[in-house]
Amino acid sequence: MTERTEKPYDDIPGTFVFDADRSREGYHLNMFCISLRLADNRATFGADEGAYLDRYPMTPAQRQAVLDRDWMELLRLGGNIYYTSKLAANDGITFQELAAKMTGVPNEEYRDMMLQGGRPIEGNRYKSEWEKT
Amino acid sequence: MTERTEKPYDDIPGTFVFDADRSREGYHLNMFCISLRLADNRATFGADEGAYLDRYPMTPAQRQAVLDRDWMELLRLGGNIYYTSKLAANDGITFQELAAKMTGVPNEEYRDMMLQGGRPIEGNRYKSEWEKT
Amino acid sequence: MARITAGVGCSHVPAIGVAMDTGITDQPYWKPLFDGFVKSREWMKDNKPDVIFLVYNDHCTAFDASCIPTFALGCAAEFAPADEGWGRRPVPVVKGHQKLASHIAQSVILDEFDLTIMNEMEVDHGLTVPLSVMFGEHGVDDEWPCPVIPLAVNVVQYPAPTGNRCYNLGKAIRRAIDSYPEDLNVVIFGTGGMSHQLQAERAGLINPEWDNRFLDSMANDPEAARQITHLEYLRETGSEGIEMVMWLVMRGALDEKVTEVHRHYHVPASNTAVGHIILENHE
Amino acid sequence: MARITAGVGCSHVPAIGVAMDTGITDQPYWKPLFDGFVKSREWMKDNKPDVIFLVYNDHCTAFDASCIPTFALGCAAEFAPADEGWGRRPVPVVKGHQKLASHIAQSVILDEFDLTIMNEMEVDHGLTVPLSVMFGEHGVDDEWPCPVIPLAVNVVQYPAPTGNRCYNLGKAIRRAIDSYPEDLNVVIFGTGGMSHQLQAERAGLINPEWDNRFLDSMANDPEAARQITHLEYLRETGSEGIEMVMWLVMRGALDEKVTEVHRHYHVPASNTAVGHIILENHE
Ligand SMILES: [Fe+3]
Ligand SMILES: [Fe+3]
Repeated sequence: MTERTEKPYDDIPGTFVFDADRSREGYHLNMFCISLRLADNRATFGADEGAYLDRYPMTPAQRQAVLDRDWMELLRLGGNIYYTSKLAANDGITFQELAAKMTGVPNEEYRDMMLQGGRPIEGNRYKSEWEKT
Repeated sequence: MTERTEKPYDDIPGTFVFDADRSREGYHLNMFCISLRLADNRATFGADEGAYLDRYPMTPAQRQAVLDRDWMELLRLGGNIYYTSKLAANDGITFQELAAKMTGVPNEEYRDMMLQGGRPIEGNRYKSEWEKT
Repeated sequence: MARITAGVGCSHVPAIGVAMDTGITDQPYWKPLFDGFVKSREWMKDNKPDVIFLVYNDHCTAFDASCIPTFALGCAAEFAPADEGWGRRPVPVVKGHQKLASHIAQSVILDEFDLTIMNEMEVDHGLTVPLSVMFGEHGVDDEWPCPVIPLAVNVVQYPAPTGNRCYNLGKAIRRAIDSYPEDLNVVIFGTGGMSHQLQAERAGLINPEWDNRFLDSMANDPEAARQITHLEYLRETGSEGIEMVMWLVMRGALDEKVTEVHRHYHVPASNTAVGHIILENHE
Repeated sequence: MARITAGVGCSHVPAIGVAMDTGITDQPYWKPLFDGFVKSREWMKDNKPDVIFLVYNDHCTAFDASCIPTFALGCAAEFAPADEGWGRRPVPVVKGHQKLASHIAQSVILDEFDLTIMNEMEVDHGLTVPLSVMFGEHGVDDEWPCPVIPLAVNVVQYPAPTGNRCYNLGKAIRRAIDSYPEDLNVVIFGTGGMSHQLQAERAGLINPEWDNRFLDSMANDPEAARQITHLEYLRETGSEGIEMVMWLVMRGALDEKVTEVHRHYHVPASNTAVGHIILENHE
């Protein structure tokens, strides 16, 4: 990751705030992802993922995370969810299934959590609250 | 021309203020003109002007004014000088030569006027001043 | 004289569009959500807007990372529903209102808001889902009941405009509409939110107490709402909860005192809390 | 701490670029114009900016009629000189300063200016001609002496932002630069103008008295300059004279009292009056 100065939102747990630093780092990754919103591009990507990725000057780590569908790593490397969700949609993965993958639980468990009112705010405001547990 | 309500700048003589009404009217004309900033498009346009113009849903009057290089008519029909100057550049006409054409004087006369300090502001602020003379 | 008669706040989750487009709104998962819009659809029929001014955000669809306008006003004749990666929604093309949109653009820029004018733009679920929930099903060959002026707000790349800025823009939009000579009944929509986080390990965050306080403040205390900081939105309502700044544009365009005629709050739609409110100007 | 040490006002006529690119600056037509920049080039060498913040307008080159941002800030790593219809200027690619640009973007948006962020953008004569006149000849394989942050202002479609808004944006840019931790000497350029009209029967309009009053007010009375109306620019200085609002961004970023170290005024360059001023902050 590129150098980042401290941000007021750095103490929010389990959250990437997509600011200019992340945007700069993820630029070509995100531009690749958004290209998949068009059906022709999805077909070309599907036919040969590596060749399609050659069009976008990503870092090797970003490229590998795309090929691996490593959804958390894509965010760490500057991806934004509205972009990476286009790669997910290409694979037939919905926003809710993608959330389950990122939080590391089965789809049913995540869906049940949402049906029961979602992830509570209590205990989820500060990184310090996560470190305690 | 489309219906225009009165504007505070309507009393300035010999001047088109490129506002939203003109912009809307001239949209496809201006988009055609800006396409000529790229060499490939200039070549395609040069090979067959009519076929190239078919790509842009202009009005017949706008199309004819392009074919005629009727520079004043292009402005009347919603063209803006920064766009129409791309058509002029395509024809090898500079901004100064284009100004001479629009003011209806030979190039040398316009150039001399500029060398002598340009068109004076006295007598050129209001339409009423032009109507008197 | 054109006038803004009411404001509508409304979430804009893609899955809600999918539920409508695939005809599953009666299923137990979705029914409680759509029940909350029955009254709204009647209200829309009774109040018949001539134009909707719709504040929403583009979700990396029409705008990619190369160009990120803070406020982009749609001045085109029409706006096609976009393919966001799972096919185009089977809903009508959205017709704009070019003369009113241009009037607002000019007025608001001279009022010192730094708009980007869009003369071509596709629109994503952020705009079409609120139309669908408020107008009911309309197929691709149908027409929406009225023209729509879209205002796209950047809430994807930090920083979004402040809530205060959005509120003041709402006031400027109102001044613009008030000065438009034609008699038009304009309803303004603020969309997005409520609390939700779509990404990373905190995905699924929902804060119903906060959301309901926000709905209260929309009705009765906009001065409090306009002061909510970005940090509070991010921490308390999730990384995508910051979409709620867009409701402030709607609220700023209304009277200081309004009448709340309808409210609905439901969890969940996919990852999101759904909030909805209808506020009428007195006049 | 970064700081703005000086402001440069400068016209940006395409023909000036052509004169430099074709090596005819010694001809009688051009020599008096370029003589006025001899001292400026020395001043640039003596003052060695680390970064130039350059306010200019795009002339329907990078932006076509589909998307018209009022203020577009260039945050890309580099900006290629554009082909405006007569071939690309043979000057170096312009390097940006991404970290400072992003810092300014964030600061100014939170300060309630509604920027459009550009992560890809070509730049036309509006940006490259001021660099050429101030830095002298630099060939396509050369490098500009320092990075440049471009701010493109809409002055083509009416209404441009008001002079007052531009002036206040200058103040916000200064606050942003003042809060940047790295030690950088920033010089801000305001470009465009002076009086000129390129179009229709009034083309060639030049108003030297007005222009010189404007230069005076840049030096000594910015409070008067910020109140000049669009109508006055249009009537008194020609339809393209409204470009002068961009000088107000530069002036707003400086101290209230400044030292004028150089001034130059010449008619004509093609259709245009050329104005130039260098103003130093006291510190
Ligand atoms: Fe959204
Ligand atoms: Fe210019």
